Amino acid sequence: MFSLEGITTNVQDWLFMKFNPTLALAIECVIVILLAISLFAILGLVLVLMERKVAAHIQIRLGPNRVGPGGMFQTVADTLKLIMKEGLVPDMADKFLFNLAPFVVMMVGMLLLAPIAFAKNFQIWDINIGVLYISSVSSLSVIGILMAGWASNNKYSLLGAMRSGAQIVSYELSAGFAVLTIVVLTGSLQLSEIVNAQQNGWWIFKGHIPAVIAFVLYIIAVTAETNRAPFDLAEAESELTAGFHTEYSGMRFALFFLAEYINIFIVCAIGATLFFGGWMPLHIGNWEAFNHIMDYIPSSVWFMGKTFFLIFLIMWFRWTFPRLRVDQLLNLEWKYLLPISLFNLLLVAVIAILGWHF
Amino acid sequence: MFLKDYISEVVNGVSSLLKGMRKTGYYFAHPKEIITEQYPDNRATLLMSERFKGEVVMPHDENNEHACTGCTACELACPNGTIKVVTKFEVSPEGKKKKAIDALVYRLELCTMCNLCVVACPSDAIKMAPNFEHSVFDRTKLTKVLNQTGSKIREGIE
Amino acid sequence: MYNQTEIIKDTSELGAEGELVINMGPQHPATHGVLHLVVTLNGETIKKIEPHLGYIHRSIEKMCESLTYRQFIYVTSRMDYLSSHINNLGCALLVEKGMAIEVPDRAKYVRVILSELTRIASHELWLGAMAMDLGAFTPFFYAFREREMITDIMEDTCGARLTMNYIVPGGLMYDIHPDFQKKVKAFITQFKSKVNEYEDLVTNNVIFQSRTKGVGILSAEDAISYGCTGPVARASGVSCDIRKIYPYEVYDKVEFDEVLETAGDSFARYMVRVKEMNQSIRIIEQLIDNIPEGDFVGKTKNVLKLPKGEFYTRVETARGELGVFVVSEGGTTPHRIKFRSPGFSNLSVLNHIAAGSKIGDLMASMGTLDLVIPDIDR
Amino acid sequence: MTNEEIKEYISSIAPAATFDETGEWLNVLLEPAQLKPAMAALRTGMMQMNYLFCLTCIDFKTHLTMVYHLSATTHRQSIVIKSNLNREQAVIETVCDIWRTAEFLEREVFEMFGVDFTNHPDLRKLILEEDFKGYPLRKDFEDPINMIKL
Repeated sequence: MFSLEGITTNVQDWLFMKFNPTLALAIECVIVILLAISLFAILGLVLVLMERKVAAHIQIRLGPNRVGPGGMFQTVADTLKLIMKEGLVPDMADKFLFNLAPFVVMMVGMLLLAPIAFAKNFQIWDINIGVLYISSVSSLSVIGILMAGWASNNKYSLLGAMRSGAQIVSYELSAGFAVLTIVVLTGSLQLSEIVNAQQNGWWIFKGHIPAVIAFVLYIIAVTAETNRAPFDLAEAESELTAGFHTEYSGMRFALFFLAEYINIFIVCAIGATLFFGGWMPLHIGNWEAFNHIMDYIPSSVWFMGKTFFLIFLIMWFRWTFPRLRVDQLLNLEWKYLLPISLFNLLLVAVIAILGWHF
Repeated sequence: MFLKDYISEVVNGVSSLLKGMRKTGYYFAHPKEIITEQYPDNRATLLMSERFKGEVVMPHDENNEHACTGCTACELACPNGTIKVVTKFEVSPEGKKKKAIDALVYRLELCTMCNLCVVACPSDAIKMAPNFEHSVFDRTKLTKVLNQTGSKIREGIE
Repeated sequence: MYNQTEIIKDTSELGAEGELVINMGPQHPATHGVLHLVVTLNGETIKKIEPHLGYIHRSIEKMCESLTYRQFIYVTSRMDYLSSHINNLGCALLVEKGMAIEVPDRAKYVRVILSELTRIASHELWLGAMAMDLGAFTPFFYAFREREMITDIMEDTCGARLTMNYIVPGGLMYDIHPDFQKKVKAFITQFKSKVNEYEDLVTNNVIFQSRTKGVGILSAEDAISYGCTGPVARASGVSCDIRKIYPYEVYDKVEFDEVLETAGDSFARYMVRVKEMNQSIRIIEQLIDNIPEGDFVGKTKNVLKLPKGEFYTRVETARGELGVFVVSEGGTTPHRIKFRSPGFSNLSVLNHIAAGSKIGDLMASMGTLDLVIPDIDR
Repeated sequence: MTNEEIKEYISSIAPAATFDETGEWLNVLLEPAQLKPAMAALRTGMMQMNYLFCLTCIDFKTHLTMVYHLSATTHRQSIVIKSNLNREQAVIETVCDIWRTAEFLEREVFEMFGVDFTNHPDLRKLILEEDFKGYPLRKDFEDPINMIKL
């Protein structure tokens, strides 16, 4: 069966055999960049289509069904349209920052891709402070949003950007704490070690109720961090028309749009890694036969399956709930999520010290 | 007690959210509930109500005869000047002069489908048809002459 | 025309230090039409809201001065297009009152049933749009599914889905469709089985409740002083249902409750409308099996002439009290006609209830006022 | 409350008032100068007319007539107050400090009929654009472009 396992080492060995080390490294970089960009493009297309289909089915509609079989190429057509559209820059906008902002948001998504383990032994950069790296880099995206809101010279954009600033700064905390519970259980910041620690069971099962609570907190916090409904205050369609990207059109808008979906993918991938064992197959205790069958499913399929389940969960939220108000959003974080996370972290620390987890 | 209130608030909040998610999840899992009508594709099966007020037409029978006497009742009843009756005098074989319509000009772009002309017509010469696909590229095509060329009034209608 | 710098100078003069003046509308997702609000903000807090109207002003009152008493009814469908049938009814009632035309019972029953169906359809649309204002997109589609059944009934019987023009002075334009009763009953069963969905998705939702409870509070005194009617006033505890106070048609023969809430906030306005739908169902259930046989239109003269004088009728539309005030000089057309539209008075209260709250609250307040812009501009 | 009692009461606050009972409701014709105090008395006095449900103006070609429909949410008795204004110089005092709904309704009458409401807090055009000339709902208003004579 096809597996991504070991592909990286094979490629590296071959490259080092053919070229001198510097050139090999350069070629590797190019390959990685190309792969990352193509992954972005494919993910963007797939996730947008998925969102539209999920929304449509929840809303008793059919969704896109004209372009290609079952509307499969709808997003391709949309992308073509966005590329060909004129990218307008408002007259009084700060042109440099206005053009830079979508790229900053995009860049953050790309940087976050580095430490994610897509399959067994298939990882761009297994940095030993992986979790720390993710939580620090992901908070950079607010800079892009603030930049876009400020540079547009539009009051709606500015309001949206300011909301986004307040939102991301506060929800970083509970997302961080939720991640921290797993770090406490594992005892490592490295993503590959976190995955390996879940060989005999995923943390969401092994960690008892605190892990479940941490997972719920994590999902809520990352939904807020990616500016998704019910926390989409930065865009808040019915209040601020389109929030921080009101003035964007054409390709720049497409980049924002793409970045939103990439961010969802990344936070869900991290969620899957931390709580659902990343590429680790589902193993149940001593059921040898069952475990063996599960091992036959490639690790990349496991990883993608878990990630897309979480993405579906976030989409499900979006099409069910109304939007919060800005003060309620901050109330939710500071009065509910943060105290619960702190308490939860304490519980997890006790469990980890006493070794109560499986 | 504060802590009890706090916990029950959280539990009630989460359970209300889960109830909503169950509802939307039900519809996601039941594609049979989808109510989309794929309009241009379902033209063959699309059932319009026979009373639907889409446009004013003048029914002609197989002899190319209509029932309009040119009394201008519809023109008077119309609130927006949609209908214009152009009359002429026809000379019957016996040499009697008789008023008849030359053209019943109907301007669809002015029509609000209020049905007052149909109600006003004493000889039921015009009626509403359920056709709703009126879009054209040229505005002048919306001005229609309802009586067909060469048509004449049916015998016996005064 | 203004040039760019003038506009910038203008807006900077409008706002004092620390204030942000933003134009909401006429093209804005939450204003549902072409309402233009000039909102003065201090951060996220609203200091003042100033409505600018007239983007869809067609001067219906002036138009009606040149239309006969048969013709002017259809124009009123275009005022409050969501309760167009009730608008038509109000105008027909005025003509019938002025000329003492006898309306057959059958017509009265059908008029009331269709009015209540219109009310449900209007509230369904409002419910969906209101949830959408607050960021929940899905209830819109569920609400429209039920509304679609009503519009189908309307299409069968009246020949149009939105601007019916089914009522003529003296009765109805033509008899009801043979399937009318069957379809209405099917709708009632469907509605009753689906109404709990709104409770799960919207009413009981903790986010929705926190967004609407205590938001946009309108006291009973202010509601009367601002001339608010309909669900907006009833949510503040003001009894103002025209169907109860001045019963017209057969409303005095049917049993229904006037829905009253006391909180006066957005959630109360929401609850009034949801409960009102159930009351409308109750009215329809009492009438649908008892439509008397007989003529659907009474005897009227060919040319209608109102006697000299002033006439006023009112009906309860989905948004509140619609008053039709006609000054007749005895001719075939009105000398002056004034529509006391419910939306106009309800809009005037917006600044009062939303000032001091957040931008998000404005959507809740404005959404629950249920503004239909053509009704306000006329 | 019978019409006689109301007439008596109104005569006591505005002696020059004339009455007309031919319509559905009691019509009271007041001089523009008397209107404001009489209205204030109706709102606060014995009648407690707290609900102004219709405020409009009629152009009778010779004069303008302001029409106020008053009612009360307690006893549901409606009366109509009228006041004749000069077409050339239509000035009347505002009632929007008595009933808040009058603020918008008077702005509408101001732009449509050209009635000047003194002491109105914010008398600007509400529906028409700022530089609109003429008063559209007056009978002598002509708009050669937008008005179509059938």
